[in-house]
Formats: sequence, structure tokens, C-alpha cells
Amino acid sequence: MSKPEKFIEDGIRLDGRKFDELRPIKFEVGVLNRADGSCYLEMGGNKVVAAVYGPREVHPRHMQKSTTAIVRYKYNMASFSVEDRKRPGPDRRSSEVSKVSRQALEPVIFVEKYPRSAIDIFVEVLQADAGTRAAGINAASVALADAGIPMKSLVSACAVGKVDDTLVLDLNKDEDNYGQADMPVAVTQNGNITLLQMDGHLTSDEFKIGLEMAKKGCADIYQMQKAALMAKFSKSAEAESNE
Amino acid sequence: MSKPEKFIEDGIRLDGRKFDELRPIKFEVGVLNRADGSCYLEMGGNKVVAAVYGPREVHPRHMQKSTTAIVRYKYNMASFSVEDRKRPGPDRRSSEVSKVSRQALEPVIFVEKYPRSAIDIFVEVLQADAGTRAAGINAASVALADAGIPMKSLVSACAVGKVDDTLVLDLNKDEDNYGQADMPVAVTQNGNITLLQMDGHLTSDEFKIGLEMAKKGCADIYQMQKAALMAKFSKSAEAESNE
Amino acid sequence: MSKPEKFIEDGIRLDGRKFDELRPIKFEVGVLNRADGSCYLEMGGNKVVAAVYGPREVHPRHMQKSTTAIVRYKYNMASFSVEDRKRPGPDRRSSEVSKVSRQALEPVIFVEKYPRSAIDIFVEVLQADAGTRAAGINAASVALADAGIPMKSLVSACAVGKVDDTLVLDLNKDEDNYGQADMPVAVTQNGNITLLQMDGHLTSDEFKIGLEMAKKGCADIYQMQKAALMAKFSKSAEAESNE
Amino acid sequence: MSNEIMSELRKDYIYNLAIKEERVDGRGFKDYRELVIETGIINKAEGSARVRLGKTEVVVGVKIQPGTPFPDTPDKGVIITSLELIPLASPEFESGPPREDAIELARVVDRGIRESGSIDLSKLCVEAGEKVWMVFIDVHVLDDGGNIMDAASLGAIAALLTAKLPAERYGLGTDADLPMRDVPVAVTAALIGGAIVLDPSIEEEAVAGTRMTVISNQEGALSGMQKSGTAPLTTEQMNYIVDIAIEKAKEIREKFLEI
Amino acid sequence: MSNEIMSELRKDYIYNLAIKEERVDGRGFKDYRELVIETGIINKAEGSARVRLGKTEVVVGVKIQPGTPFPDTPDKGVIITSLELIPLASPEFESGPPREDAIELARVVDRGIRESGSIDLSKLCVEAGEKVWMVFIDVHVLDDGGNIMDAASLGAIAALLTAKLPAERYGLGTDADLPMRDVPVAVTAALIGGAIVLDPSIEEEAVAGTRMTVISNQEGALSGMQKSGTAPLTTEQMNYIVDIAIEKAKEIREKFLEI
Amino acid sequence: MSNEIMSELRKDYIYNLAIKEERVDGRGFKDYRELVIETGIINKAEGSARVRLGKTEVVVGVKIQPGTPFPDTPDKGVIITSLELIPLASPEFESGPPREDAIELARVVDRGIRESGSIDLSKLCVEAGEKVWMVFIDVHVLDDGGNIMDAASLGAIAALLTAKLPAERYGLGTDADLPMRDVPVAVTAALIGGAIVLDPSIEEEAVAGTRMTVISNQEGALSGMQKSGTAPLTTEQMNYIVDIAIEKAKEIREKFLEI
Repeated sequence: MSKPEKFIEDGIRLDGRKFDELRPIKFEVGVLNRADGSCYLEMGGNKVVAAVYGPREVHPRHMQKSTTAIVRYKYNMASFSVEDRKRPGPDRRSSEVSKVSRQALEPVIFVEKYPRSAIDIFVEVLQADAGTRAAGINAASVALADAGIPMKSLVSACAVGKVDDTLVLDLNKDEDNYGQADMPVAVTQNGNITLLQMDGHLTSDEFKIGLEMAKKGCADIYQMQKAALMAKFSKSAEAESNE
Repeated sequence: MSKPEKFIEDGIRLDGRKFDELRPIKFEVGVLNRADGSCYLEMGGNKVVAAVYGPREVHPRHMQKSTTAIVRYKYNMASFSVEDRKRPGPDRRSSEVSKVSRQALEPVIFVEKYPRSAIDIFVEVLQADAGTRAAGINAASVALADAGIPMKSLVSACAVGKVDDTLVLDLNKDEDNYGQADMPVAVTQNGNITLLQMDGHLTSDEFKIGLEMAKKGCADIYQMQKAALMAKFSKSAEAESNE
Repeated sequence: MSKPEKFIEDGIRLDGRKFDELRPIKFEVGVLNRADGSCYLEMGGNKVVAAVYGPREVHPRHMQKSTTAIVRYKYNMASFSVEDRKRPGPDRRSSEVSKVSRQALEPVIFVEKYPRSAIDIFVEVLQADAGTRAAGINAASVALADAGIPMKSLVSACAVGKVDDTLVLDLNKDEDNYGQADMPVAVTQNGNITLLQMDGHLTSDEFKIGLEMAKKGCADIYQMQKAALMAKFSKSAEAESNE
Repeated sequence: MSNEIMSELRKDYIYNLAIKEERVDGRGFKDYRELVIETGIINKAEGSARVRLGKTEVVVGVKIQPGTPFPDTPDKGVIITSLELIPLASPEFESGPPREDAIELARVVDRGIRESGSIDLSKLCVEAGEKVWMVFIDVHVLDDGGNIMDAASLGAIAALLTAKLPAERYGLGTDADLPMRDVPVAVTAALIGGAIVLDPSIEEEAVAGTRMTVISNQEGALSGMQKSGTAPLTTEQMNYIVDIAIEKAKEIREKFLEI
Repeated sequence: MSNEIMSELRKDYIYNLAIKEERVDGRGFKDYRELVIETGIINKAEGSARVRLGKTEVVVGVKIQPGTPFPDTPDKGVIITSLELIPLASPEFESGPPREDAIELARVVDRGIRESGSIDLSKLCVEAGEKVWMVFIDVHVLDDGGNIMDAASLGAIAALLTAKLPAERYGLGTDADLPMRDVPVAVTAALIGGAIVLDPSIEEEAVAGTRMTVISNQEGALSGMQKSGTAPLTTEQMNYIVDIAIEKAKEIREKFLEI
Repeated sequence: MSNEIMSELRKDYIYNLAIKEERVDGRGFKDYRELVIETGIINKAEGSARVRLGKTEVVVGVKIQPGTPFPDTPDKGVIITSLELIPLASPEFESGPPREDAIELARVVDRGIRESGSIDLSKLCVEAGEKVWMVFIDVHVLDDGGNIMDAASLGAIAALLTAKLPAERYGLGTDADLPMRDVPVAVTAALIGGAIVLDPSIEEEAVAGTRMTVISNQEGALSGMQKSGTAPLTTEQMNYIVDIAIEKAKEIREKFLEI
């Protein structure tokens, strides 16, 4: 698709959303058998799977920390997740995304409970549609809870951006490709910021308003994360009481 | 060479062999000084060298097994072994060949005699002419014996294939390139199958007949392997008694 | 630049030097804060930085030697140091240069004083103009002294070459590119040879005369190295006595 | 009681069950676990499938784009099959470039498709020697519950059967189905003690001495075989496996009529 | 007393200073260390700069040569930014391919230049779809005294501002300055306890829970941001950092008028 | 008695022999071990040779194919020399990409051929700037009995002297010999204590402080030198080595008349 003439008409975006509206979101908890915790997430056209292993032994040994667990995060895009086939394997972008995503989640994990061990988070993007790092963090946060990792809070993430000189929540692919700014944000349930990146052009005022919009979006996602976990746990509890 | 019109005329293959005839084979035992055991083999146009080191210490340590020796097998084609220069170094094909070849030999080695140690097998293909994995296994099996590694049996290998809708033993390069099927087989001296792969198209009946042909070929190769080892040992014994 | 018609006219080289004259040389000692010892060197158009760390712990552990320190040397050319951008990272040339440079310096270091430890030398070429390996060794030798590593001698290095059938000292880039021979030499202060390589064409007599020229050049460089170190140490001493 | 001992006991248990002609999940020796195939799940891919085989799950994506043919087959399309055993799918998988096991799986899936002639590669030529269609088959293993080989192989075929040549996108005519001619099906048997079981679970794989994959086509002929593992097989065992694999493949192939 | 204990005490000291609104080197919270920028230091490079920021030193070289544009931007030049944390610069850096930290630094420097539109990439097109100028920005870190991010970013801009398109060398017209439109400046703040300080030294980085880099352009608008580190920031802290970073960037931008 | 002590005693023994002007295998200081050169042993290669030098064995294969010249030498053929120290050849060699020692060996062999002008590269040009012959020299070390350098160098020259340009295969005229102009010969000396011996065996290499390789051409001039090892050499030692190496090279060159 080439650049549309207008992204917003009569206050409505090309995909029918209002400027501060998230795309449809669907969480599924505990979708994998081998992982200690897992989550499948659809967020707009994004389809991601997150898996958590741990706390477990650290290999190689010299990466161990004597007083805390180490947290590792591996974000990967499937080669078929994008229009033009992506070469398999890590690249510079996935390396950066993995780093900031890890740092978005690490502050809510009680790492001091598991010295010398590792908590491994794997995120696979099966289909990409702008906002994959936010989707990955949302899924990973739920997968951590599903794995029973003690956490101070869930972490919720979404991006705010600018198209047609207007701030909009949760950019889709075209808004991302042709927009003026993209700012992914992750927050704890208290609204503390654990990830913030910005590309593009924003005035200082736009930044401040945009940050509030993103936080509002994250708060909505947090409710969905909680609901998905509740549903899983009540189902498990039910299953157990039926045994 | 482009595809010949016919591969078999009056029951005779283009290189003069009958359908169930092996190519000329020559074993030389103990050709290397540094290796613990070695064997040079010419099998048709294939020229391969196999070397065995071990049992010896395992590096890196974490690969050690506490109750058995580990067996490692590295198959490599010299860049000048084929018509079009091969890029040096391992590729996906050599990785698979190494794996199946290792598994072809491992069952006959008394690995439980050497816990925490490694038995390393290296096979270099100096000239390739179809059937290099079988040639490698034949040479490696003899090199293991030459190294004094305790074995339950030798392992012998050859391929059976299909050209002109006819099953033939020990494909040469053209028969392999333009043929309808290729099935390398390795067996112990009791005829138990330790390697079997098949590419191409075979009916179930053809498979069963072909397997018998391959086993027959392996039995012949086994005799040559034994003879080569006997010759080496009697020469060594003679040398010793003359000292 | 294409090949000049003549490199030497009336006994004077294209850059105005006599046949046995070094290019201008400038040493700066202790230019880096983090390294244990360092030296910046301009030698003609070459600009190199050398840093020394150690004696320090060896990683990975299995590289430790129980009776001596290991010496490691990493020579690297910045991608912007040459006319046509160099791909970043090590290549075969830098690997060989690192090896011979390490061996040029190792014999003067009292490695037996620091068993199980490492002395790491890093040389970065910021601008290259023929003779970078000699420049690197000259700077590294001073950086070792600056780091307080006990040494039997400094090591000094320069090249001798042949242009217009004439032996010349310390080739510049054009003399190197279009010349008939290039021979880098490194010597201890007693004139013992710790590095010698030769490319090109020299008669046996030319070799012997050239070697003497190179040793004379090295002796001059040694004086400059010593002076640079003296200046640094007297400045440090002054600074200390002023405290 | 330590995990290691538990796991040894569990192995013995499975092993002893096999002797009694039983399996830990109650299946008969020739039974497959529940098989669910969904297609068209990734809309950025030209073809895609999710396969669930018991507790095993793989997603296969097919990307198709124009490219240069190999010099020795100037008039034929190109198939490239990749498979990684990513650590998301099992605590036993490690990060990094694909290792032996992953390479073997990819190559066997690839040969099954290639050697069976299931894709008519000559119809993937756009301009001989210059431009052909490149078909990238990427197998993404999400959950290793055992027998990845068959799941991957089924997923690859399902994704190919539903894939479209994106000709319009590249100005090369109208979109079309891939020229599929056959539906090869991989069936894997495992040797546990003297018993031969089909579709081994992850627990069964842990005790199996060897696995034998047999790929057969719609005529019931063989289009690929691979022995994997160190335990030898007798000729009788090998012939038996070939017979039951061909039979089972016919049954599984029915699944594809539903796609 | 061991080094580890010394270092812990040192960290506590810096931490406690921050509570008292002091810094170990006597600077105010918003003060930068001494900044020295030299340009044109590498004559083999089309542009170059050496930046000394306190005890931190980086050399940036810009190489420019003709190349093929990316298919999706056929009429635009290409910027490629590299940065390695080589072990010459710190005992904590290791040999080998660039790791996470180095990749992050390179990508943030790159985005600052790219997203601010500081180079008019459309003027780097020689022939649409065929030939454009490739601008390679290589950041060579020589001494890690802290805040490599700002030093690298400043060095990159300084090298670009003084770079020449080597058109004559490639028979593509006469040499010219790069088409620069803006001077983005990166300002990095660190959170130490509750205190926010600019331009953290290496010692301060060791105790900082998080760093926040804010890149702003000559209009005082934002052209890039990156949070790095695990400590969360409140909205108030984030907004405060943005305000002081924009202010400080104006001050630093003055430096470039001297180039 | 442990292997380590045995090996130390063995080293002392060799060292002490050298002082007495003796060698462990009875050779004189300037004697080479038995040298056997066979050519034409690999029929898939355009040239090939097997060299046995005492207990050392190398196989060299030369592949020749058309390719693109380097931009700075558009009218010259290309030589690319590779050498790996594969673990088949010695318990001390490891798998993986070539390391320092292997790279050094390959580069010295390469320079010997290149710098001596032994191949007339301008005759390997097919069409200037477009197509030249690429000569790949691959040295395969099979058994490391010491002095791989000379064996590799001899093998490379022997393989080149018997190589054919495969012009017919590529439709580029009729097959021809490579345009060889010189036969450079590498002679390696080792310093053991104060003694200088030629063609060191593996045991001698283990005690040698340094090795010095001198490559000379048929006129008796030098076309390459490489010192390898940490022990310094005096000027007298260096000059002596050059003299005896040139003398010995003449003797060895005779071997090639037999090819």
C-alpha cells in the first residue's frame, strides 16, 4: 500500500477506530505444554506467542548472579510474519527489541528470590502488524504470571504515534509506515514507565499528551491481561475440584 | 555430462558393471602417523581418508557423559573434491551426513567401557563420485578397529538405487545424478541395519529387494575390510617379531 | 594515485625524504584513562592508538598457563582508516598481523612473573598509510611500559623496502603499493630481531643491507620511545611532588 | 526422590508397557494422537498451516517470491525448507544456529516434498535461466510433544496445498495455486525394546532406541526414508515398518481432502 | 580491603551524595563535563570528529561511496551507523561481534540522525533506483568514561557537518557538503536514587537505575528518545527529563556553531 | 611416569642433542627428511599434488574457474589460497574456522606464489574488468609431522605446475597449462637453543624457539620471508639462514624437474 492521502477523516481512522482506541485484543493463557508459562496474543493483526521457562539453572555458568536471578528475553520474528520474507535468525533490530523488552519486565520480577537462576522469556512473532514489541511485552507479562513467577505487577504496553499531525493510539501498519512519530510505552499497573522509546517528531507538549494517551491504553490492556489470567486460573481451579 | 539415454544395455551398466556389482574397492589401513587409527579408501572414484582419535578427554567438558564415551563424527568434503569448487567448511548436508554416519557406527562401539571420554572420527573426502557417506563409514569402521577401539562388529555400507526402472548396486555419479532413487544402507556383520536413508521413488517391493541387494553388497565389503585389517595386523606382528 | 614514473629523483624520494630517512614520528604516552597503559602514535600518515590491560585474570579460564602470563595482541583497522571503507571486524590479514606483532613483543616481557594471568594489548589503526604493523608495535611497546609491565627491553619496528631498484627506509603508501619489496622488521634495543617478514623481491645482498638499514631506523625510533616515556614519567613525578 | 530417578522410573515404566503391548496414553501401537490441521492462519504468508499432533504444535509458513534459478536447473523453481528448534518449544532446545537435529528434520521434510515430485517445479519457471519462483517453507516448532517430524511434514504439505503464487504482486500474471501433484505423508515409527509404535510421544522418544520415518505418496510408493537413532533394526522390522507406514499414510492423507 | 568492597562503598558514597544534591566531581545536576570537539582529524575519511566528554573519548569517521538504494526508497541515500564497544576502551568490553549495548547505542545514534531529518536523503540520490550515496558512520569508542551515547551522537553530527561528498573521485560531479538540515543533539539523564543528573560519568552509570536519552532538534522538538535500564520512571520524572534535555541541547548546539 | 614428564624429558633430550650438533632422527642440521611428491592425484581438480615430507602429509588441490577481477587489478587473474589445520591431522588441531596458525600458513604460501611472480597473472585475464581466471589453491593437511609450511608450499607449486586451465569447459578456448614463470621454494629453519636446523620435525618444532621461512626463486633471489615464534634471532643467525635456505632451495627445486 502506498501512502494514503488522509489517515483521519471526521475523527475516524482508516480502520474505523477513534484516535484513542486500541485495536481488538485477544489473550489466551497457557497455550503451550512444554513451557512453564505461556500466552498467545492477537493485537490487531499481530499474532505473538510468549513462553516462559524458569526459574531454572543458568547455562553458561559464568552468567549466574550470586544474589538474583538473571532475566533473559528473546524476541524473534518468524520469516513469514511480514510481507517480504525476513531472513531467519537474530538481527540488530531484534537484539535491541529484546533488550528494551527485558528491561520493561525485569523491574516487576522478584529476581532476588531466585539467586543463581535464570528466568527465560521467549517471544515469537508469527504475524506482524506494527506494535510487535508492545504485543510481545503484553504476552510475556501474562506468560510470566502463568509460570507462577512472583511479580510486583503486570506490565502493559502500547504505542502512541502521530499521523496527520494528530496523536493516535496503537498505530496500525500503515500509520506506522507513513506516520510522523511512533512511541512505544510500557507501564506497571501503578503507571510507572518501564519502557519508552520514540522515533520521529513530537513537540514537547505532544509528548506529554501522548504519554497520557499511552498510559490510558496500557490501563485498558492491563484489565484484559488480568481477566485472561483470572479465566485461566478459575478454569484450572474448577478442573482440580472436579477431579 | 548430460543425462544418458540409457543407463543399462544388455544387462550391463555404462561403466561395465552388472546391476548387482560393486565398483572397485581398495582399503589401506594405518596410513596416518598422528591419528590413533586411520584408513584410506578408494571406492570407485571416491577417495576418502578416515582418522580416529580416542578414547580421549572431552572438550568442552560439559559434553562428557558420566557412564559412556561420546562418539563424534565429522564428515567433510575437500573444496577440490567435486567438479564445481565447494566452499570450504561445514554446510547443512555435511551436518546431516555426519549425524547419520555417527549413528551408523555408534551401536557397534563398546561406549560403556570409556565413561567421560570421547571417540572422535574424522572423514575427509578428497575426491567425490557418489556414495561418499558409505565410503566414509566403511573407512571409519576400519579406522576404529585400527585404533584398537573395542567393537562388537565392523560396519559396512553401500547404496542401492534405481535407474531405467531397474535396481542397481552402488550408484556411480551419473546414476546418482539422473537416477530415480538412491538408498544408502549400513549394516553390522550380522546384517542389522544401522543406517538407512532413501531419496527418490521406490515401490514397497522394490524397497525390499533393494535392501537385500544392499545387504549383499555390504557383506562383500565386510570381507574386504576384514582382509585389509588382517593384512595390517600380520604386517605389524611380523615387524614386531623381527625387532 | 597511479604509479609514478619515478620514486627517487636526485637521491630524494617523492615526499622529500632521503633513502634512509624515517617519516615524522610523534609519540603521546598515557592518552587513555581506562587502560592500564596507552600510547598514541603518528608515524607519517599513520595514526594508531595502543592500549594495554594487565596483568589480569584470564577469560576463558582454559587459556591460562600455569607458569607464565599469556600475551594477547589484537590489531584492528578502523573502517574509515583507509581510502575504500574497510568492512568492520577481523579478517585474515589482521589475524596474521596480530600474531606476528604479539611474537615481536612477547620475548621482551617477563611473562614468568605473572603465571595464570593475561597481558592484553589492543592496537587500533585510526588512519593507515603503509607500515601500520610497525606503528602498532612501536605504540604497543610504549603502552606496555606505561602500564608498568616489566620488560627486558623496548621493541622498535620499521620497514625497509625497494623502489626503483633502490632500498629505502620506512615506505609510504605509494612506495608500498607500487614498490618491489616490503620488509617490516622489529628489534629489541640490543638489535635482536623479533619480527621479520618480507614480500616482494630482494637479492640476498639487498636483504643484508636492508636489514641493517631497518635496524638503524629502529634504533632511532627507540630513542624517541625512550624520550616519550621519560617525558611522561617526569611529568607524573612532578605532578606527584606538587600534590 | 530426585527428578532424575523419577525420570528413570518413568522410562522403565514405558519400556515395560511396550513389552505388554501397551502405551502410556492408552493408544494402540499403530494409533496416532489427535491430529488437527488449520490452514490460512498467517495472512502475510502465501500459505500457512498450524498442526497440532497430540501435545506437539508446529506452525508452517510458506513465502513465495521471484528469484534466480540454480545454474544446473535453469527452468525449475526452487524450494528452500528451514526448521529451527527454538528454545520456546522445549527446555531441551538451545538458542543459536540450527543444530544437527533441526537440520536433519528440515532436510527430511524438504526431500519428502522434493523427491515425491509433489510440486511440479517446471511450472514454477517464469523465464528460463533468469527468473523462477522461490518457495520458502519455514517450519516453526512451538511445542515439542514428540514426533516433530510428522507434524512438520504434514504442516508443510498443508501450507503448500493452500498456498497462492503471488503473481499479481510482482506483475507476473494472475495469482494461482501452486502446481501440486502429490501429497506425500511422513509416518514415523519408534523402536521401544522390541516393540514398534507409530507417532511416538515425547516420553516414548526418550526411551526409543531408534526412529524410522517413511514418506509415501498417494500411489502408496515410497518417496523418502530416514533412520534416526543408534539402535539397529533387523530387515524384518524395517520391512514391517514400511508396510504399516504406507497403510497409515493413506489414512492420514484423508485429512487433506478436508482442507 | 578488597576491590569489591571498595567499589560498593564508592557506590554508596555516590548514591548518598545524590540525596544531598551533590555529585562526586562537584558538578551540578544539570552540568555536563568538559566537551571538546575536533573535526577533520582523519584525512582518509570523508568526515571525521574526535569528541572528548570528560574522560570519555570517541572518534567518528564518515565514509561516503556510491551504492544501490533500498528497494522501498529508490530515490533516497542510505545511512548505516556502526558502533563497537572494543576492549581497548574499557576492561568491561569484550572482543567479538557487537552485543546488545553496542547495537542499542548505534541504533539510537542512527535514529537521532535519520528521524530528525538532519540529512536530506533525497538529495543523496544520484540516479533513482540505481545509484545513491551510502553514508557510513562508524563510531570508534576509545575510552569509556561514561555517557558514550551523547559523545557518540555529538561525534556523528560533527563528522557529518564537516563531511564532503566525494563526487569527483567517482566521476559524479564536484565535491559538495552533505545536505544537512538540522543538528539533533542527544542529552542523557541518569536516575540515581530519586535524583536526576545529566551526562552521567562512568561511576554514576554504575549506580544509576536507568538512563533516559532525549534527542531534540534545533526547533526544540523531540526527534528521538530511548529509556535504557531497569528502574521505572514516573510520568513526572519523564516530563522533567524532557524539559531539561531540550534546554540543555540548545546550549550544546552552540558548540557546533564553532565548527 | 606421566606423559607430561616423558614429554619434558624428550624435549630436553632433543635440546641437548642440538648442542652436540645431532638430531634425534640422525639427520645433519641441513638435511631434509625424505620428500615424495605425487601429482595428478585428484581428477576432479584442475591440478593436484600429494606431498610426503617425512611423517608430514599434505594434499593440495587447485580449482580454476572464471570470475570477476578485483576492481584495482581489472586485467589480472586472482589467486586465493586456503589452508585449514583440521583435527584429522593432529590431536592438537581443533574444529572450527581457521585460526591464527592456519591463516599464517595460508598467507605465507600465497605470498610465496604471488610475490615471486610464479604465475603470470596478466595471462589469466579473459576480458579486462569483466572476466578473469580465479585460481583456488586449497591445502589439505592430513598428517602433521612438522614443517607443514614447506610441505604446503611445495604441494602448492607442484599442483600449479601440473594444473590445466579448463577453458573448454567454460567455452573459453582450448585447455592450456597455467602460465608459470618461476618455481619459488620455501625452506624453513628452526632455532633450537643456539642451533639452526632445516626442516624441523614435529618434535623439534616443540622445542624450537622460533622458525624462519625463506622463500627463494630460481635466480636464487628472495621472494618471501616469515619469522614465526617468540625467540629473537641475531643478525648473524638471520643472514646464515638466508644463505643456507637459498642453497637448499636449489637442491629441492631439482625435484620439480621430475614432475
